[in-house]
Amino acid sequence: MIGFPILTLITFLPIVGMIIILAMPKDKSIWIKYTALAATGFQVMLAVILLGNYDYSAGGIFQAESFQFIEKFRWIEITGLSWLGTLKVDYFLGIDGLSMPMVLLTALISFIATISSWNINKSVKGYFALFLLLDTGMMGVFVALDLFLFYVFWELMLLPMYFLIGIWGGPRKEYAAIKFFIYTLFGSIFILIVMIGLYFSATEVIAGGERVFTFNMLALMDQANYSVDGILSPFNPHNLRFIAYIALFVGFAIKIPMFPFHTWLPDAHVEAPTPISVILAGVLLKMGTYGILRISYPIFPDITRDLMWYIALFGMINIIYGALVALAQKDFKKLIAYSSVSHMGYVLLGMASLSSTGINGAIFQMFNHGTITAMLFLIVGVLYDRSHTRGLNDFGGLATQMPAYTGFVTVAFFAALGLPSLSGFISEALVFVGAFGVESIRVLTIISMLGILLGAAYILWTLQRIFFGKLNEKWAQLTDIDAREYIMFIPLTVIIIFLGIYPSAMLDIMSTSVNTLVEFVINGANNISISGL
Amino acid sequence: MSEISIINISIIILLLPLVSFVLLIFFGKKFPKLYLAATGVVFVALVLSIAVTFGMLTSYSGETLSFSFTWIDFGNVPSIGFLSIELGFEINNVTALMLFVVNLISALVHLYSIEYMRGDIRYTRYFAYLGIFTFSMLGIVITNNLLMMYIFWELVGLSSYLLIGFWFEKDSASDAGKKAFLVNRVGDIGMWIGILILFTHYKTFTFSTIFEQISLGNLPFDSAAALTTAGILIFLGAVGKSAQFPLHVWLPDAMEGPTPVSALIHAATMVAAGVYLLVKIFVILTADAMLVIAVVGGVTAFVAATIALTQNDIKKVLAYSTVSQLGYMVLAVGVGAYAFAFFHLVTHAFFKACLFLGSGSVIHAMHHEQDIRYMGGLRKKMPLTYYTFLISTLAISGVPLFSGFLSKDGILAGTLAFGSLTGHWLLPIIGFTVAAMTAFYMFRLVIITFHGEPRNKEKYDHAHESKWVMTAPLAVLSLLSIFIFYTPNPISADAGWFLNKWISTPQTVVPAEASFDFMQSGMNKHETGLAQESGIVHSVQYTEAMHHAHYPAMFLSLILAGLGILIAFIFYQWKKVDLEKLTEKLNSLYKFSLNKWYIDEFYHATFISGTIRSADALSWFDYYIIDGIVNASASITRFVSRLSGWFDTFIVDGLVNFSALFSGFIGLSFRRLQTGKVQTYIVFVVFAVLVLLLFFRPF
Amino acid sequence: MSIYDVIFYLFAILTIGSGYLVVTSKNIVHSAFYLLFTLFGVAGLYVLLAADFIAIVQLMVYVGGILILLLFGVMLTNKVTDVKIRTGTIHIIPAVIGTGLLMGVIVSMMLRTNWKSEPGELPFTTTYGLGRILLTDYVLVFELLAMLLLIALIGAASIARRDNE
Amino acid sequence: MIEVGLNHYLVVSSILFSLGVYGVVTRKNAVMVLMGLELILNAANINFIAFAKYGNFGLGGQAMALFVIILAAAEAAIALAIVLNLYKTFSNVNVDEIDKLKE
Repeated sequence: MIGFPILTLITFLPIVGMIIILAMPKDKSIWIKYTALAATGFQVMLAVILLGNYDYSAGGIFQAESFQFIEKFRWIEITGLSWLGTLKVDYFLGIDGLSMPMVLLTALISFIATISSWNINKSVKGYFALFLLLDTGMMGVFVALDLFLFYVFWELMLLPMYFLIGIWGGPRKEYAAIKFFIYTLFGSIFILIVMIGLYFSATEVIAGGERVFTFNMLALMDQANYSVDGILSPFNPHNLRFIAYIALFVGFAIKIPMFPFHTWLPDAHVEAPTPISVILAGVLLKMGTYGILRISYPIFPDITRDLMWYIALFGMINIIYGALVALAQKDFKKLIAYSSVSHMGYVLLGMASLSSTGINGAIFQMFNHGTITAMLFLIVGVLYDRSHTRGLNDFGGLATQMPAYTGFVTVAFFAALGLPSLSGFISEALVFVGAFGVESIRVLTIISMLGILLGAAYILWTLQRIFFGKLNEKWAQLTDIDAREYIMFIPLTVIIIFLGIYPSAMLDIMSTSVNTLVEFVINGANNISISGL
Repeated sequence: MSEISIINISIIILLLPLVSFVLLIFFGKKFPKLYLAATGVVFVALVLSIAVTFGMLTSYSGETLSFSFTWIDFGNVPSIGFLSIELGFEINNVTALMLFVVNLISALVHLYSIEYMRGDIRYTRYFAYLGIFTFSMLGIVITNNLLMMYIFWELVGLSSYLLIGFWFEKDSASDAGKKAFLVNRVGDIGMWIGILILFTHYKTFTFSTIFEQISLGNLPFDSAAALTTAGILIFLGAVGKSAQFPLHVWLPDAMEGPTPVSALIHAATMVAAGVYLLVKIFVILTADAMLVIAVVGGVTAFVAATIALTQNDIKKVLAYSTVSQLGYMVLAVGVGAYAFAFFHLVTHAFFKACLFLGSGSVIHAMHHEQDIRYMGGLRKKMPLTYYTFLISTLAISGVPLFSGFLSKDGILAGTLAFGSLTGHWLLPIIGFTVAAMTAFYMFRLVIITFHGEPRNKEKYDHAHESKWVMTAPLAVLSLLSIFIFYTPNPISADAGWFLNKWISTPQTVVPAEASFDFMQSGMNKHETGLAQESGIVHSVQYTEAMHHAHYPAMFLSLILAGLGILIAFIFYQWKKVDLEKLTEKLNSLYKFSLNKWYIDEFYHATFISGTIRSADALSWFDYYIIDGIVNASASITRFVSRLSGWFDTFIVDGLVNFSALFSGFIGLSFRRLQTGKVQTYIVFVVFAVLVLLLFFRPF
Repeated sequence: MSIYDVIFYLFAILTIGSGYLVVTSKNIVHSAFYLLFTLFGVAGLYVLLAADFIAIVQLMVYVGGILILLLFGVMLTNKVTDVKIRTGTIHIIPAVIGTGLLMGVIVSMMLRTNWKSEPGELPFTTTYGLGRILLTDYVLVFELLAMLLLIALIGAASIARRDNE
Repeated sequence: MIEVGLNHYLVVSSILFSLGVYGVVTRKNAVMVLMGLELILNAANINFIAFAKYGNFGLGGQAMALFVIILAAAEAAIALAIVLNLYKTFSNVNVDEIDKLKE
């Protein structure tokens, strides 16, 4: 193990960067950029160190002892609150196979997005300060193991996002920012309600032997900790677990975004500046599915099993619906936004399978979607920077004008449509393998496979409309990508290809945890149904 | 050669074209001469594959050498146990032969392309794509599992997309590439579902394990219907790749690609993949699945042949003839003539590659003129091209002494045997009809292109024989269309080494109740395994039926082919019949054929516009309904908040303001007291003191 | 009714009657003169209360000092040529009610209170006694008042002279 | 008729006080206001002296009366100075018109 609190460091390093940036004079924009780059770069280094010290055989999920890099301190403790007893919140960080890929993804995408932010010129200081704050929020969500802490980070990332879209965005930025903010906040409220409900339903033994209410996720997963009269306790015959699950799910589904809660996404993406789109698609969307896997699944195993079919249904709708709507788009960025909807549908479908292959596929898809869609948004950004338009029909024949760019686009596009040997295929394939193996959702899975075809249709059509055909004379001056853009594209391309050929590099990280999770959920669901409730 | 070295060399063969691809993609711009290296690399691969094939056929004939490794390890999966995904390679006779065919044609196409593509702006890029195409196809050939099959399957789709759309400046080319990829994907989805059915049950993708399980009676989901479904669904992949009806529409459009690419796609790589897949999974095909396959193959052969009759583009004719021939191969698999399906695949690969390259030579000479109505008389200008083209045409038409006769004859005999065994007589009838049509339209092509008088004098005058790099491949390929390479007996291949020694039909593993009776050898399962290893032909009953059918089939096909050739000569060489009148008489049929049965139009009107329309509708739905609801709820919230704002302003705040106003009023009235006059204050003081006194009553 | 009582009533009537005229007379000069009588009456009451020294001081300071000062004030603030040295009144009604009530309340209060009354022996002449306590018990107050007088003197002079600036 | 005692003096002083207040309140002229004040002070003095006589407090009450007189003298001096100043500023000494305090 590592001798220093690496998770705290990796989470709060951006905040340190932010403070340094805030202390800098406004006009030294280049130094501000380098500071941000250093902060995110160190974050990547720390993530690599994490990976180097990661124990592939540790399961995590519900066993505190098999979480890694644990940091646990009492954060808030107020005793003697009459009937409340002791209010305590832990600063509890740790990672397992569910969060490790997300931590890697967050570090990577933040770094790439920083590079992509290089041509931000409007109040640079504010931008990078908010950007780094956002980074901390995202990282925190993935490493927090205390529900309260999780929620704090979850909300923490909202605010900078709001400003980043609302200030540095496109023409309708205010609308998009407010829509994003209110929509997500709307979801957060559900999460908060369930969180409080859980808090009052379960207790945990603390050092003095006293049982106190707890926000500790791991304690909440253990059914033995629930009191009989807790409203969300499985032992309470009048429990509200079903409603709570739905509420929690809606809270997370908005972030995914799941049909029909997805409409904030196209607006936010279209208006957000390129790096923010990258962050949004690359990391933020994953929080929803991560939250479901981390919180909904192990805490409510019974309801999860009961609602499997519906989750798969929504996954299917996301896939097909997102792809069809993407097919009709005329704006490049909107198309990719809807393709995100479609791709996140695979995650839902994989999760719904409640099988190791499916959930492995889902998490892998989360990672791959992060890298691929990030790259797609970078691609749009590169084109938009040069041409100041995103209309798909405004282009044509760029392949001859920008060959290197076209090469990267081709890789990203084919990864997005799930071409084998690129990472997107493996995850989609695993999702299908997992989901097909479950009899109840097999039909839904088969319908979902149409998504492969539709995905290919809109992507190839886009490729054709922008890059093929005669070169539009208007764009004869467009230059091919420069060194900075190469730096953004190359790591992502390498990762996409590498994981397509050697997926075990990522799957090995998560498979133990996924197996643990699946076993835990299935056993938990069985236990609850055995106890007759 | 040892087993290990055969496997290792095969893997090297697989990787060599990939190396060429990577080199050309990354360094092609800097070193424009690198295409020579690519060609060299492919020739090395060819030499190696000859070595492998030779080693295999001499030392390990009938055996299957395999090598596998764990690709993904899921660990101890709940309710399943330890689960991992294994990938690997396997080499047997079929694989080895296929390796050779693919490499040979790829190498020849490379060589040919050096001249054909000279001067293209993306010259090195073209060779890179050829590399990845070869790589993908070789991957399909040497894999030992369905997942890798699917992976390379899709990669072939990618390569075909890149090569068909190579001249992407032309909209028709990029459209064709897109169409090829999408139509293939339709088939791929079916194939993927089929693979998933098998994987879900057997938890493995490896062919041999799955076959073994089935032969032990362990059927997917314990039902023969599921096995049939799986077989048909996997076949759907072949329908896409091998351009079977109704997914054949991409192939004629794929002629937009450079002609050598057409040769590669239509002869050795892409379309062969489908048939190769069927050959691979032949043993698990149930009776129902086989019937479906046979019918699809027959329909394809017929439809394509009718279309080919009237096409005027030299490449389109060849394209439809390819589709038609692929229909034959699929039909052969469907009727159980496994060996002849593969045999035809190989012979077809050579003569069709030769035809395409020959047509490329013509097109090159005619400065990219493809319409045969402007050609004619090229025989004198391009003798070598003409003779090689003629040899291949004779082969495809089923004229004795040439390879096509041997393989096609076998297939027709197979259909006859199938008809006699099962009563499905329509299949042989279709087979023979198509044979006649093939002979007719191929000779029509030859006569119009090479014989007679030049119709376009100017182009004719500029035409010239191609350089040796282009004609050498033609020579090699036409040479391989001669019977002697396959069998010493020019009228029957049965005794030849190809069928007798190299290719043996494996015993089906499908349980008896789900399979055709004639597919069962009568031996029990265990013995079947042994029989397979010793290379015994799968079914005595079927072999006998084939034997009986052989001579009738041969004579019938000879007569029909001769008839077809004769009619072609009557129509086009001697011009004994007024074609225009005939066309007018059969106008609707002619139009139907010329317009390819209106299948494209049908797809456009239904699936494509349906999808686009539903996409538009859903987009509208998304924007106005879903987002509308969101915005409406926002508006409602705003309305409510405005209402409450109104309430707040006028009622709540009104109260506050009222109290303020009231106190203001009071204040105003009291303000009058604030006169600033000391005496007034004193009056108040007096009253105040009075009040205080009266209140406290200190007295 | 003893002679003492008669004298008391005489002085009381003098004091109150002229006091009433002071506050009601429209002519300031008349008021000043009525004030003279009031002060005189009060001095008489002092005598009756065995405060001979105070009575003398009353006459000297008030009549000789303050009253003259007030008359100077009247003269200086009303132009001599302007015969109208009458003064207006305000708040007649509230003042009548207020002061009437106040008077009633205070009088009734005075009368109802049970004063601890035990007349003690006072020296025949108080001058000696006053002098003693002024320089013993009340010396601080005495000194302070001296200071105050001085300050008032200077202050009054300074305020009155401000016009020069 | 009862013998003249403390109460009689107190009643006289009360009436005098009330008259003083009345004067202070009603008269416009500042000098007249001062006269009212003098009446009030005298009323107070009567009380002091009366209690000195009837309360057996020695000469303290008389001393206090003496101080009041001194204060009255000082006050009169200052007040007249102010009145003079007022007159110079406003050209009259009518208290009701001098309402700068209002602002």
